[in-house]
Amino acid sequence: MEGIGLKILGALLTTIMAFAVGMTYGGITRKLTARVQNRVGPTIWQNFIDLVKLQSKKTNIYHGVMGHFAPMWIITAAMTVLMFIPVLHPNSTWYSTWFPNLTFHGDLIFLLYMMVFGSLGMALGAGQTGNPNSAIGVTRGLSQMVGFEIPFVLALVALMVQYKTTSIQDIMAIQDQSGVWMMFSNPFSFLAALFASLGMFRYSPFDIVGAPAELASGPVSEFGGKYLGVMMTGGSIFAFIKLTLYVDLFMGGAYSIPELLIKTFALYMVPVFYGWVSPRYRTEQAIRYFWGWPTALGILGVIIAVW
Amino acid sequence: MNTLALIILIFFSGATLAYLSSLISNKLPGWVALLTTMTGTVLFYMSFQNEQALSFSIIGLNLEWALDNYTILFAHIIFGLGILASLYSVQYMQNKSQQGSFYANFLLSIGSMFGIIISKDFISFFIFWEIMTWSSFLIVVWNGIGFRKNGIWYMAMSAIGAYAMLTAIVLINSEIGTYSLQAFFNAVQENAIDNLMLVSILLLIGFAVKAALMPLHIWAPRAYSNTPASYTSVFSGALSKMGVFGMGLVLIRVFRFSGLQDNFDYALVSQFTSHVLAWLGGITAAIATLYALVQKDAKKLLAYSSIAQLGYIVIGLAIGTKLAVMSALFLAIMHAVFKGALFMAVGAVERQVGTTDMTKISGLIRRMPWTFFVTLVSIIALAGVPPLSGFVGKWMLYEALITNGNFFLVVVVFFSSTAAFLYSYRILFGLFLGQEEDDTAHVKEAPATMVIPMVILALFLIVTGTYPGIVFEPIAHGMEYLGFTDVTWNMTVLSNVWGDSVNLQYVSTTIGVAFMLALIFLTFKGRKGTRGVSTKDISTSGEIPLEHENLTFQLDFFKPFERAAAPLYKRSITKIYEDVANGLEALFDFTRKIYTGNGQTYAIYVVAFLVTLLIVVQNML
Amino acid sequence: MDFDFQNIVTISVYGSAIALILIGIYAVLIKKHLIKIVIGMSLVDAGLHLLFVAIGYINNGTAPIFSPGYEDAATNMVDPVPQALVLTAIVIGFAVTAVALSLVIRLYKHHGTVRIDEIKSLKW
Amino acid sequence: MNISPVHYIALPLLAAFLIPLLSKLHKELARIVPGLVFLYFLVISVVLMQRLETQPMISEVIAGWSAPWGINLVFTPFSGFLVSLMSFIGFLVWVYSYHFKKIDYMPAQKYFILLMMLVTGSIGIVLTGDIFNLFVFLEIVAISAYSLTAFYPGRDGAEAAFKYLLVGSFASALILLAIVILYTQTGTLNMADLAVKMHEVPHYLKVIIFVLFLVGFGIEAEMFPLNGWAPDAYSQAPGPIGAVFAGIVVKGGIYALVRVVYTIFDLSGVGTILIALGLVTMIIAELAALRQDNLKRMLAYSSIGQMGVVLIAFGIGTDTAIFAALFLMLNHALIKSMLFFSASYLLYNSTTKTIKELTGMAKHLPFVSFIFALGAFAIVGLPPFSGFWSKLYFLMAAADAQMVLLIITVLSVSVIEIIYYFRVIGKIYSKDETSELEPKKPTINSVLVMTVLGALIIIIGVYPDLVTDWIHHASDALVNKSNYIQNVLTENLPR
Amino acid sequence: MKKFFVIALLAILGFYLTIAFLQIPFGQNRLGQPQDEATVGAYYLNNTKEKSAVSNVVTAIVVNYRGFDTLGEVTVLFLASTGLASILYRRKEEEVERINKPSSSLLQTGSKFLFPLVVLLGIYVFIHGHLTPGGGFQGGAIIATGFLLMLIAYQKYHVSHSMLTWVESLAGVLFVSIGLWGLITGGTFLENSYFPKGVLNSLISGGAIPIIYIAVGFKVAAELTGVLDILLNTKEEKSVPSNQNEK
Repeated sequence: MEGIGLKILGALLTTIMAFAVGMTYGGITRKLTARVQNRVGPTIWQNFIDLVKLQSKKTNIYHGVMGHFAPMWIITAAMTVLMFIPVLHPNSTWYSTWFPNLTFHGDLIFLLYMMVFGSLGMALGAGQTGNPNSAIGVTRGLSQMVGFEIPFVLALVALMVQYKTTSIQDIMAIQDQSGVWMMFSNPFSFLAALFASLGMFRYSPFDIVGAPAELASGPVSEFGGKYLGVMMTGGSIFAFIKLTLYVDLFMGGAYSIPELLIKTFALYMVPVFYGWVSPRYRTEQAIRYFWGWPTALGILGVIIAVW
Repeated sequence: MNTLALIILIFFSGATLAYLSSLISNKLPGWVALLTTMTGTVLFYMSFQNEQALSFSIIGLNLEWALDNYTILFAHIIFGLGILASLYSVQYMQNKSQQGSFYANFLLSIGSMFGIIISKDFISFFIFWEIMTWSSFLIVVWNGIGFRKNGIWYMAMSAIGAYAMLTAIVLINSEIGTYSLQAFFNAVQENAIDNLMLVSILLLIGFAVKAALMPLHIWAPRAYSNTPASYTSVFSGALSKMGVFGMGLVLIRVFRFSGLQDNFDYALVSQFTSHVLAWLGGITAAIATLYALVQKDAKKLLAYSSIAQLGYIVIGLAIGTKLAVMSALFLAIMHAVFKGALFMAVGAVERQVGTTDMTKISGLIRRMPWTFFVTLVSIIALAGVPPLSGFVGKWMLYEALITNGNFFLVVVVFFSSTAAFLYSYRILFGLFLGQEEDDTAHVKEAPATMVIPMVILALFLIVTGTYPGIVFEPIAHGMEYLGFTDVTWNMTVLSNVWGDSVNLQYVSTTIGVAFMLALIFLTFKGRKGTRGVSTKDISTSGEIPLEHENLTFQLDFFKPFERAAAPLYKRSITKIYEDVANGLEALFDFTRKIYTGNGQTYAIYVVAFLVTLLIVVQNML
Repeated sequence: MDFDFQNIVTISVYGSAIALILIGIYAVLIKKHLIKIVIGMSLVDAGLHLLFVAIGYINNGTAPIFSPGYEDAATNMVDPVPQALVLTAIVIGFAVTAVALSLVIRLYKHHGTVRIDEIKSLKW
Repeated sequence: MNISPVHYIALPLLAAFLIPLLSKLHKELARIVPGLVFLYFLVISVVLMQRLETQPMISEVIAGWSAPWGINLVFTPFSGFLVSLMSFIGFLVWVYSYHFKKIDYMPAQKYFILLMMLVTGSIGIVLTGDIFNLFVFLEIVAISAYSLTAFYPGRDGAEAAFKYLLVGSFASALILLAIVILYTQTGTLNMADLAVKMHEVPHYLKVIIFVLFLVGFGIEAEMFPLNGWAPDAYSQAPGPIGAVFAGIVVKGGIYALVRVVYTIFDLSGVGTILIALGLVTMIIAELAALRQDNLKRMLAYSSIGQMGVVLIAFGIGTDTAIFAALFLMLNHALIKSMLFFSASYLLYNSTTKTIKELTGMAKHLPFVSFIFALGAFAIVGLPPFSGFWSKLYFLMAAADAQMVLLIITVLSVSVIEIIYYFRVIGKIYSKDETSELEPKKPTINSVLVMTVLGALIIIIGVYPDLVTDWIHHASDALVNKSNYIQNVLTENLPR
Repeated sequence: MKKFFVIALLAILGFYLTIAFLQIPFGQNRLGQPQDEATVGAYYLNNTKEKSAVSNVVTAIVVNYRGFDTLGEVTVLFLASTGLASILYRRKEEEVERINKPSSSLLQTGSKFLFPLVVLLGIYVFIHGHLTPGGGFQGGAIIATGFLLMLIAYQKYHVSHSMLTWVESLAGVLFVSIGLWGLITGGTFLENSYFPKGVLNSLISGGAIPIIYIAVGFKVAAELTGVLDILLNTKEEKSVPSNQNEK
């Protein structure tokens, strides 16, 4: 294999960038949220500080095999998905130089399933702790996933049908050729996906899983030190992955890192904004929410795409 | 002697021997069964490359047995699962009574399954089909518990299916004058069968019952969950595939390659039937998944999950494109493997703990690590998450559906496989995670003869996750028998008609590398001072849990989801069936009232009948 | 059909036999008393036997016996077959009646009643 | 003396008349002599069936008067088939009943005489070539059947017997009436001769005669709605007699019906009537059996249902259909008698004879339960037991006749059949038994009988060719009416 | 309601029966001339005299032409008495009292006087069965009436069952044996040709026919008597609505 060293270097760089962007976005959100709520709030870099602290701490508690594997599982999934997702547009110079990844060897459906892989690990780790709240959280998270998956899949189906491909690069390339982003050529599907993203990011009103406002118990309190640190890292990378995926699919991808950052940030603000103005849903409300208008939009999107 | 006949003979005489040996000792039948299965399997694998055929006649009906590639594909499932299950069974059944009848029926059903697939005529096909049905029925009711609830439904539904099939068979015979399958296919090619659609639909009903397609599935959860686990793995893994086997023949061989596609009516009806069937498969998958995730009993959960998985397979066959059929057959094999492993794992738990009720068990992971490992691997495969082989099948199915234009069906499938995560987690958590029960503290790992078969299956899942080509090869040959030409496959790369592909080798490598990195990092970083804690040692932020209270969350596991999806749960299909059955029974029972018990009334019937006949027949004859 | 003498005889002979049968059937179907039912059966039999004998009759015929003096009367004899058959039928009728009566006795012993509508322990 | 069909009748009669005397000699003889007679039946059957290989049929005249002047016995492959079957079942029933001496309240001597005459009468029905003689044999059957039904001294036996008698007397009256009318029109009583002279009979009279015969024999053949007696009689008669009813007596009724339909009458459209009646019979009976809680009544209804199927098969009337009908009759005789044999052991200690009381019987009576289950499997037509082939051939016949709806109906009813039979098996094999009763263990002779039947059912199931030739000959003989007539009427024996 | 229904049914049935029989004018000769032998009846009339040497054609039919029927008929009677005995079976030890009241001495004496005459008449009737009207059945029935007379008149009168058994068995065996004789000697069952025919209209004529008819006469007499005796000897029990068979 030619230039394997360069590829490995690129992969590392990608990971680091994804991690950094995810962490920063998280910090920004915390700051903004605080400001909206009329608090001072932590600094934007608070997440980095937390991570450093966690990694330097002694890890006190070992919850058994699954507790050990869970963080690994998440980070593995995150890195794998990252390898298979085109961070930048394939036609861009940046891409060919620095992000020569494995995109050509995987497609959209593979990515979808690979993303679940991480959640499964998390769920298992949480399960082994024996904390009842973790299991409750997991069931909520899974239930919610069934909720938002429907509009999301409808949107993706519309996409795949419209472009007659399941490869992400091809989707990006076709958008590029036609010059019309998916979000304009099929706004209904985009809207459906956008609604789904609300659930995917688990901000209020869909922060059912963690229930951070009142529950101070569960996986977060059970895991500590290196475990929590790795989980945080994985989570950040996943946030970046999701945003990138949306950008790739609906906004024609990005030619350069700044473009990527702008697009992702814009997208990211949607759930964040939505969360500021909404109280939390109950699980069944959340599920019904997703099975309501978003699904209808998704169906409309598919119909338009087929037409 | 012909090998095929010999294998059948070995299994059937093994069954007799197993029963007879139980008269000597209750322990013997297990070994007899193992020996029989081994002999049969070895014999099969020694000779299946050769052309094999046998034909003879009974009361003037010609029976033909032969091996072909499609048959060999299913024979792999039967013998693979059969031998592992019988190995597993020896220890699993150790302390149970009446092993003789169990093993006799066990061997009978395996033998008859082989008989089904080698049958090249409808008569022996049907005979073996029925032997398979009743032998499996006898195992379902073997422990004598819940006979009425479990057994009767199974038998009744099977009978409906079998009789639909029988009707079709005799109709075919009356049209073409022979029972030969080949003659039937030829007649289909030549458009020589008038009511082909009726026949096909009847046949499909027959197969659909065994494949537990909604709405003919209601027997399955009860039958699966009531069966000893060593057989359930065969039951769900191999026996239900007989329905798939038959559906493949009808849907592909008859519908796709009938040579009648030019006939507009025929094409319309066959297309329509295929579509209906595909949608039925989708609905089956979705509804069964929904039911699976509210189950408390692990076996029942797996039973519903089996139904759902069979739904995917039916979709694949009904869609009928090259990729779809390949995915269906692949899923069929994989389902046999992972569901076999899962039932075995749950059986191991049942044997060691004594129950499969998930609300009564939790935290077994430390006691039964191997079982957990097998369950985990199988569940990942079942959920279709890469890098295990379940993903391969799912991927092909999605691609097949999308490229074929079944957009909404794909959403249904997506929905059900997402919902499948819920029950996947449910079973992992319910049995192995959470706080440990005090009374399961003494539980030990299942004996080696039970663990080894499970682990073999799990390893198979892992290997085929990266190298599905191992399985593609027999599938491709099988598909050629079904009529597809030019079936291509690759050892590690999946691709669809649009040219999109997934390279599983890269996937596995990436995952492996990432996993190793994380493993090294987490395992070797700061191990000092880390202590293992019991599952009861949890952070509860101020609330102090009682020392010996098990806090594991088990009841109403997915209550929020149930509430959200309430309309879907409102009317259980089983309930509808039971209501209809009871109503019909009450109605039928009315006929008994004709026999009033008064002899005079009977005499009046005689006279009235006489007079009626005099009046009616006078005009008829 | 003309109402000549022949027809009137025909109608009255057959009619009475048939009437006997119908009356018997009526008794079997309507009467509740077991003995009456048995009588009804016998009436049916009687009617049938009457019919049987009647069909063999030939106007002005003699008995089918070659008694001294009638050795050559074969041409004018009534049909002997129905007579032979009716003999058999009568005996069989007797046997059935006997069994029926014994059953009635048993029924009365065990049920304490001879009303057929009260003997319904076997039904449905 | 040469073995000839009349031995079937003469010897049992001799034995029956002798038994009262012989039993004065030694009590055991009353049981043993009928057994010897049944054994001799088997010998005659074998010899005569052998002889049929060289000649189409054996027509034996009685009293030296050849047909139509005298009575003759006709041993065609068809009647030979039925007679052999009846002899076989009769012999098994005798073996099964052999231990009945131990039951003190049973007048064993009379039981065996009645049993022997029941079988002989049925054989007579099948063998005779004379319509009035058939009526006489029918009465022999009827009288023995009434007596046997009321054999147990309980009150219900008498009730069942009285109902049977009430309906049965209608049967004899109607048949007699039919014979009267027939005689006035043709002046003959020989069935072959009747068939020849049938064209002389005006059509409307033909129909009336036919209807009278149909109803009359229909009562014996358990046709709906003439079968009210059957469940009562089956359930109240001693266990083995249930087997005789199902295995032998009904077959006699069916034979008579078929003989009338196929040989004497040449009416077109009869098939439709038989199919309709058979269908109604089958449906009503099987539905009535569905929730029946008395086991023997259930078996009786099932038996009626099977007879309905046989009627349908005869109604279809093609070669395959008749083959199927005969095969069905064979299977029904074997299987249903086995079911009755095992059921009477299962019910031995039960007071109410209900299915409920069978709970957990398998533990006490494993062999009998196994036999019952085997019988149930076979009777619902599961392969590889003998019931499957007959069902298959029946369906083939229906399919060849393009009667798809009929097939669907029959099979739907079969599902019901499966449900109620398997319910019983479920009860027997269910684990939650509470009864502490010590049931009577089957005696060695009954075990032997059940084993033989069970083995036969499996053997025929696996290798049906064992009997199919036989049945083929039988159905050919039934279909070939002219052959029958010719053979009967041209048999010239010295007068 | 039921009554009207039944009457309606019977009316229809009567209609059909009437139209069936109206075609058969009463008293008309449907035999054809005996010489034509178109019907069995005619054949019998034509041939009996020569071939059987029996003057009563009915007897010839009953005993010879259709002797097989008669054998069956005798069997039916035999079965009826056997069946009756089994239906009304009681253990030996149960002594029964007949319930009929003692008759007046007039009746008793009259019966005693009539009994031998009645029996004699019966015997006459069946011995001359082949010559005159009557025969075994009729004679047997007459004898049985004699016994009935005695049974009614005398409360304590008992017929010896052992005796009846002997008579009916031996008579039956005789009948079948005569039948079998034909078979053994190479002819047919019940064949009459192995016995000397005798002269028409003499007592010893008709070959085996009178022998059979006498046997039948005895048998019928014994059986009818047995039936009557069993029926009369039924013990009157205070009928208890028994619930022995109910749970």
